[in-house]
Amino acid sequence: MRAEQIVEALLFASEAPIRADEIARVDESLDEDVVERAIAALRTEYLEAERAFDIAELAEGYQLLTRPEYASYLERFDSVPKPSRLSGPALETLAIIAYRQPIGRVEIEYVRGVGCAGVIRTLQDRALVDVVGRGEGLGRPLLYGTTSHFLEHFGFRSLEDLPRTEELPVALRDPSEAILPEDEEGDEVDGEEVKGEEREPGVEP
Amino acid sequence: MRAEQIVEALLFASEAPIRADEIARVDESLDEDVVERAIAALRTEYLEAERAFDIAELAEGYQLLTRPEYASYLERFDSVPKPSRLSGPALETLAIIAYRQPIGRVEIEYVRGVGCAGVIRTLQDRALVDVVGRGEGLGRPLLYGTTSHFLEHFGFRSLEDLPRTEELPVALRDPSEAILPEDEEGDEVDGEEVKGEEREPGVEP
Amino acid sequence: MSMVVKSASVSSASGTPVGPFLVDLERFRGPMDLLLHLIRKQDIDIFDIPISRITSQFLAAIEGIRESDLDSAGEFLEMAATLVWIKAQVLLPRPDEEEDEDPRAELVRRLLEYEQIREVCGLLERLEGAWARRYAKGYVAPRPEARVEDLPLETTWEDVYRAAMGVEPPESRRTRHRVTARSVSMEEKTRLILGSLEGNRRIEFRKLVAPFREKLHGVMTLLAGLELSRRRRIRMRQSQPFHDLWVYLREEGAGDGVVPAPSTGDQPLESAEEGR
Repeated sequence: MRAEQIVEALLFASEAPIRADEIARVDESLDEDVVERAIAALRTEYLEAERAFDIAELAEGYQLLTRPEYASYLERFDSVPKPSRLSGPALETLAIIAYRQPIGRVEIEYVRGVGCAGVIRTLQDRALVDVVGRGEGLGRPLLYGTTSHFLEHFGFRSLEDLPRTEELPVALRDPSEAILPEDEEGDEVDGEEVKGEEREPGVEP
Repeated sequence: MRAEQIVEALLFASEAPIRADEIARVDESLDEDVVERAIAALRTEYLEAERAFDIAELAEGYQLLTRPEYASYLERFDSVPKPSRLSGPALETLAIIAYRQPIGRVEIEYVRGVGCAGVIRTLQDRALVDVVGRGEGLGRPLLYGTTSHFLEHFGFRSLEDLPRTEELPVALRDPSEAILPEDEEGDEVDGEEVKGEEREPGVEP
Repeated sequence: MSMVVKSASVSSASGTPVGPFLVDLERFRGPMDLLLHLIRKQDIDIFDIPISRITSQFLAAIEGIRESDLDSAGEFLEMAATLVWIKAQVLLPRPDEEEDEDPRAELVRRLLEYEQIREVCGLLERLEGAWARRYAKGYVAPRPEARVEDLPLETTWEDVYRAAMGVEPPESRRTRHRVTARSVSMEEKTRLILGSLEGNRRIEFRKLVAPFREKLHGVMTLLAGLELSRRRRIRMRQSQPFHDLWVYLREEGAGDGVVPAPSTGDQPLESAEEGR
């Protein structure tokens, strides 16, 4: 059994990206280097044989995916699962969390200007964000961050890959900078307690 | 786009076996014969290139599957223990149970401010906590405590070994302090639980 | 949410003509979005926002929020209150002991940040679209799933202890609830407005808010004012840009539009949007 074949079998059978070291653990003949070389060799083979799929590198792992040019054929097919896209408010909230993580709900709401509890829960249900800790302040608020599934969903290898436009203001680049003005904090927390029913405006139909 | 490539993409991405006539419907360039020939051609290619997968012909249609000789690697991959960690909420709940045992769910939820039923179940599955008795009050609530596996896992000889320092929050430090306050606070816990059900239609299907 | 779609320029009760500024609230994801739209659409220098004009336009745009939407509209109203507050700060003669920061600075910073987020959203949306075109293997032959409890647990006691440190004593939680209970009610502000109008024909909005330092009071007063004008108990009028917001008592049984226009040239709030 060649290393390429074992690696291919694993990539083929896996539903999510897998890391080279995970693959290496299935057989003594493998180590991370061997796996990386096998992946490079497979990529070349797929390219030369014009396979409809290739190996993508994402979320710190590897995954077999169809090449984009087949999407239109696949979308016509019932037994191919349809990808679901995020709504505008969900994207906005996700973007804030991605760039400012770890970040609490009150700060997210301050940036967006609207309540976000429901949207955050949606993002949690979709495993794109999760609670990553608790903040220091009053009530030790939950802090949110992105998951590895977030990386997969957008095709990033790591958070380093997040697009950074030159014009991003300092507040976006530096997560340590507090965005909540001191005196505002009380009011915000207050509002949060009261707003149990809060809904999200602007949800797209 | 060659017929082989379209067929391959569909077989790859489909969740279930598909029939040749179904495949033929996705493009005008295809008919059942063309699809059958493409499948035969792909099989030959896979065989010659020693791919780890093959096209199986099942009652319901065709499907890409790994070749049987790789099964042992796949099984090994599954059984390779992926180390798992407790989540933040599980850690917090475990800490509360460890320091305040025996303790009922309502008290734990009061301290944490959120519902804990699921987290407690996870800890029970992990054999870190278990039901150790029933409380006095209404409905004789289940009381939870840590297990001998808990001691083993964290390397304690007995519960006496749990560090009890001044820095420990009062809620955990002083077992004599009544955790549960008057009924109005009980309402808070209720409210939080209701909130947990709230859903946000912020995602497009 | 079912915010009523009403354009900013739909005529007021007194039949003010339709203005040039059509705003469909449902298009906006919130007050920041609306505000940014107003600024960008008019090519306004974000670092020198004509706060009076923008405030008028913003207030006009949210006129159409239905009373039943008051809850969800709170975000727009809070922004309105912020704008009114900033406007007041800009207008207020300030003791020139020290050059204070431009009252608009924080708003500008928020707007820029929000705009960047929107930009990033565009990028993310494109990436999401591109990756949605790549499909993973759709079927995996059923294989035995390892049970969670069979996986080795890597959690250490340090992890648990750190979590223990974060447990919040119920004591402080109790205090927190007491502190954060909403102390300003709309009824209170309703009474304040009506009470202040007893024996007065009109009163400046600013005077209603001035004794209270917290922003929440401003928000609630504005909310109460909007509610009262909906119930036709009062009228809120705003003058030309750089004038104040006035609250008038509506006489019982008085018809529409009979409140005498003050000689200062005040005009109904609804039409104070000619600044383009």
